[in-house]
Amino acid sequence: MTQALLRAEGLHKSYGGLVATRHLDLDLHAGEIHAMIGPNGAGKTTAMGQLSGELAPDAGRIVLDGEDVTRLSMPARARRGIARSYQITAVFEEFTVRQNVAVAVQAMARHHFRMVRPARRDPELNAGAEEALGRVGLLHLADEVAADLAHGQKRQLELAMVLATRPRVLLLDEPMAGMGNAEVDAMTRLLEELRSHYAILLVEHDMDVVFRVADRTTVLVDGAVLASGAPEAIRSDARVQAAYLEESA
Amino acid sequence: MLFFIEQLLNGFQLGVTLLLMASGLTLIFGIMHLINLAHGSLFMIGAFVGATVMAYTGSFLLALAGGVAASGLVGMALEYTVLRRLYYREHLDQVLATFGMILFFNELVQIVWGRRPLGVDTPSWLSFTVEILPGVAYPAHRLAVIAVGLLVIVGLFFLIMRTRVGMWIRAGASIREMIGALGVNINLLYTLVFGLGACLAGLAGVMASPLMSVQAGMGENILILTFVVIVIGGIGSLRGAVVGAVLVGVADTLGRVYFPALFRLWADPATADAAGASLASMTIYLVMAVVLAVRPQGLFRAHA
Amino acid sequence: MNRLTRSLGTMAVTLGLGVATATAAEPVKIGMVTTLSTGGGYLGEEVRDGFRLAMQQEGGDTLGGVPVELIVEDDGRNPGQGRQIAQRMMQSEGVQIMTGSIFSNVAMAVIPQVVREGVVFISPNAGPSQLAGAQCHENYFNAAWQNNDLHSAMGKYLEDEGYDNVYLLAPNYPAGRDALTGFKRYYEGNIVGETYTQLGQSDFAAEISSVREADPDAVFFFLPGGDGVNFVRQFDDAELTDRFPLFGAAFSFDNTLVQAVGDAARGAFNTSQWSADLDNEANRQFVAAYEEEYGSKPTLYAHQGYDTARLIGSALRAVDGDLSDMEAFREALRAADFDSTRGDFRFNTNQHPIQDIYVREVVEGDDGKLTNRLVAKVIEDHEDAFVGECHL
Amino acid sequence: MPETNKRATFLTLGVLAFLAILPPVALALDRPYMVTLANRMLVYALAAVALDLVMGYGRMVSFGHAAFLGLGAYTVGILHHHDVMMTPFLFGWAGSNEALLAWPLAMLVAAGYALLVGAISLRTGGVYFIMITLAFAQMVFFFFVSLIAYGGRDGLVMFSRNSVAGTDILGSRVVLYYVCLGCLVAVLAFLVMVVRSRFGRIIEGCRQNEQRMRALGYKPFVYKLTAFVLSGALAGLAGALLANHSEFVSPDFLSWESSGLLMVMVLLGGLSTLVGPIYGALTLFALEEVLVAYTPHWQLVLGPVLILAVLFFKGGLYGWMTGKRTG
Repeated sequence: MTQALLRAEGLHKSYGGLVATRHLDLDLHAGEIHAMIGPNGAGKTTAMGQLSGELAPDAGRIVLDGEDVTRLSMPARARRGIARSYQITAVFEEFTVRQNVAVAVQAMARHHFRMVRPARRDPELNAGAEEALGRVGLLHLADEVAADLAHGQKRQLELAMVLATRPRVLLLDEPMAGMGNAEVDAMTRLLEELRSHYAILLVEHDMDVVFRVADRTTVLVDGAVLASGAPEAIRSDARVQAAYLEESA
Repeated sequence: MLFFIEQLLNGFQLGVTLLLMASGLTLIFGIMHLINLAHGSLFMIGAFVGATVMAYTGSFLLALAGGVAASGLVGMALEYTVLRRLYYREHLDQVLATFGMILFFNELVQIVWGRRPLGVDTPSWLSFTVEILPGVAYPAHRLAVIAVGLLVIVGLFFLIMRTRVGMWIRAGASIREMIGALGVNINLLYTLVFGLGACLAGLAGVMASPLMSVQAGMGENILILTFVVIVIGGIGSLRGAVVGAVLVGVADTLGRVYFPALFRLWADPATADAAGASLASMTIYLVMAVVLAVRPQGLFRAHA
Repeated sequence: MNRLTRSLGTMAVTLGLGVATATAAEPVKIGMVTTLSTGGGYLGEEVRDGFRLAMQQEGGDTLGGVPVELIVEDDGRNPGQGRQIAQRMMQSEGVQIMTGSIFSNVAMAVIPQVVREGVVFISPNAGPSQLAGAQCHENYFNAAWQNNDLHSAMGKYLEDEGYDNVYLLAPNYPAGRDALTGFKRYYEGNIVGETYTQLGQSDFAAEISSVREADPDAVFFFLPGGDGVNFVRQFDDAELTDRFPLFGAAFSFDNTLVQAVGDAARGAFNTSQWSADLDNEANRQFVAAYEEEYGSKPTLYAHQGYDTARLIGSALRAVDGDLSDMEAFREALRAADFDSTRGDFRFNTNQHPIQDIYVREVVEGDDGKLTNRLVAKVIEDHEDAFVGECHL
Repeated sequence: MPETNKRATFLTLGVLAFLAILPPVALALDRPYMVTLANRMLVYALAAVALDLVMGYGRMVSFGHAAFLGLGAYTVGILHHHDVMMTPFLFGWAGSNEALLAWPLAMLVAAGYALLVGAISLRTGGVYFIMITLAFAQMVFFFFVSLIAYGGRDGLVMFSRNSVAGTDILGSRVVLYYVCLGCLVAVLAFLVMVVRSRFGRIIEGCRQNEQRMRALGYKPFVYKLTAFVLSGALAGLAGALLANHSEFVSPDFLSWESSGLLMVMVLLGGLSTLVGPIYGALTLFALEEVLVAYTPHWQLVLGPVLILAVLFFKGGLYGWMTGKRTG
């Protein structure tokens, strides 16, 4: 394989006595979907937070395409191409769907201090927004207020916002949480389409989805990597089964 | 040096008044997430009712009881009728509604008690001085203010850290649903907590009344100082309130004495005193700015 | 007063000037911008009550036989608020005579603006030095004193009595600074400490410690309104009253304050241009009428309000209630043709009083309440220090 | 985002037209005081509109906006003072009474202070922000109280209004009124454009979900600070106008009550509407005039009105009249 696009080395983060990630190593290549699974509290979201820049690791470093980004803030990393979505839906509820995505387009388009021309009729923003909406299949709802969307639609909208920032790395935190079967199916297909263009780190609980789309899977338990490899290998790994059994017991 | 110690005590005494205010305000904020500007009005109500009881009965202890009870009752009535509807609203709404209460109460006391300030006599059994150090005689009343304030704060710590009610209060601050599930009436608990904060404000009002003019608007000056105290200490933290109150009280009092002296090295007395006194009033804000620049969330975390 | 003559006069003026001075037929409006709230609120109330007493003695709504309408508003001791009220009175009510100013900071914001607009202002209390000197104006009269006057007299008294080390205390606002400047006019002993407080301050712990530290023979203070009550009480609490006797102008020991302060004030000396036991006919009937009307002894503020009203009344009578010729009205005011309750009273060239100043002592009155008793005359025919700077 | 509809346009133009014809009508009715009063209202409306930018659109609850107003007013007052007294102000410069110089300077001073306060207070949020802005405004209040040379607690009397390009046209009450109205209209138009622009969208985005904005690559601090400074500068302009209107400058302009009343105007009129605060200012001043006629204790009524408005009248007057609710 080629050199990793995003690489984390020895990420360590603890809150008081509680260790959230334990000297975690992780890499992510362009054109792959790398699934991260693990029981609740395994440190998946904390790992995501450190990769995106929301949380500062106590130790370890993060390299994006050869550049050390460990000390960079979240906005700075976002502008270098790391985009993330949230486990809990985070869209701008008062904006319309189009405006939501337009804000994301604008993040990369600059001219933030343009104070006179109305953004609503800005062709650059609208074109970018509509393209992203088209890719996730939400174009027909462009003028709805985001608060009025169904849950699944909001998740699609979030993905559109992530795509609109023209990222290289997608950090998707349970994009299918709370979705119905048909929506999960559509989202899964969308992820497969996106695979070739991005490096995708996917945190997901739905094992069927993971085994369907993931190129590689990493299992986290207690903040450390328990196992990592091809999905089939993971499925048959005894330690992994033990960890999951323990959780369900 | 003796002069310095005396001034230090003056600073502590202001600090204790601020602490009584700040502990109530920070408790209410920490638990109900309510910013209550009307806390200054409760201070004022305590002072007015206390002054009235004092005038009729001549007993400072009855005045204390009356003022504290009045503030507590008014506080709980406000909580029951208006404030509990604001717990889940934005801070902006809370600020504006409680600003409305300030306007209301300031006018109300002017109608009831007139526009002149009331004077409250120091209780006769506290009208003597205590020689705390050789050569330093300090008014007993001021010492009493410090002592009562400290006792109350210790009691408050005990209540919150060591008792069952305190456990509910601490739990209520973090998980409202859970405390409800335990079968505790959360609405009642909130009303009582608010009442407790109001009583502390009333107590501060009555105790400070011999030292200040009891008049409409007296609560707001102390309220803004109290804000500075809890911003410095960390909103929601009792320990922070203690540190902040002492810091602000002492800084304000010492500033008032020593800044004019400093300025007199360059300017005539009138200018020096004005510049010094105002710089003293600015000192606490500068202290606040410095604290915030280093620790934007204040010195202590909530519920530390 | 002949109603017919007056109507004829009014008609003549109306025809002669061709200006419809509708106001002449209506009562003369007098705007009183005064301080009714805050710690200093009782000063304004007593000035107002004294003023109203003069109107009532004429049967209600007349002064000098001329129908007047008194419009009273509270400035809250706030210069900006005072200015707004004065503006409203002039623009909305067409007021031509104003009075009421209690505190000098309000006076400094209101009076220069008002007199520029051609309104006559007669101050019943505040007398800032600027307005007596460089900024004096033909439309501005002071019926009480220039701020420094009573303090100067106390300085002279302490000098005469041989107090060599004095501590000075006053709030930092125009009248406070005037007070200490005034004190130093005749006082030549040592000033061992000089402290300026904030106006409206209530806790004097720091200042009192400073006094103790300085160890003076006497403390001279000027803390008007509620401030003085707190200071004297706290001073007494610190058991310093016997060690460092308190002196001040009448403002520090007016009857209202003395009642509030209680025993701490007993025996204190203060200077005043008036006292309730001052023996003259005008004063005897004023004190009696005031007690009858309001049920309490008048203070010097009530006397100042009363004299102000009587002064305006004398001038209104002289011009027959016709304010179309303001110079005539001013001339009548300058004459000060009324029986002042303080005895001799006349205006200097800067339109501030020339009057006697006395020293009083706080004693127990016949009714068992503390009150002020006349002790001696300190200065006869006192003129303020700024008359030379006035161009009038 | 506020979509313009017919009723909103009507309400905006309506209130501006009302304000435009007010002086001739008031003078025809021989009520010159109406013009003075309405002019005061205009000035406060301008500051309230500026406050709405940060409070309504950015949800930065500034409890210290009167400080900007006061700084603007003092800038004009102090420059005037030195000009009249012919005393040097800074580096031998003897101040100025020229509006075209003093007013932009007033905005600059207010903006500079806003930059300072914003840089400290915007590092925190929510209730900290409220208390810190309040505390810093109080600090400026005490700063001016301490400036004995400029009147201290008693304020600074101006001997005339500013000159404009050397002329004293502002001496006329009516001219000053229309200048203030012109400023209000210009600021309103400008801010309407701002909130609809790319910049405005960022501000609104930060209000709704700051974390998400960061994840998208924005640094909210920078934009919020810019909005805060812009709002401060415009409030400073209002202060310059207030100084000219009152011909008097006082620490009271920057008291905490004054800050509170600005917030009340925004809320009563309608948060995040920009036009609403004008209605709010109108209502508050009218309410005071009417109630004062009945009782000096008019705030006894205002207080409960405010509480009820917060509880039950969320969109404010403007929201109610357009049938829209905001927030």
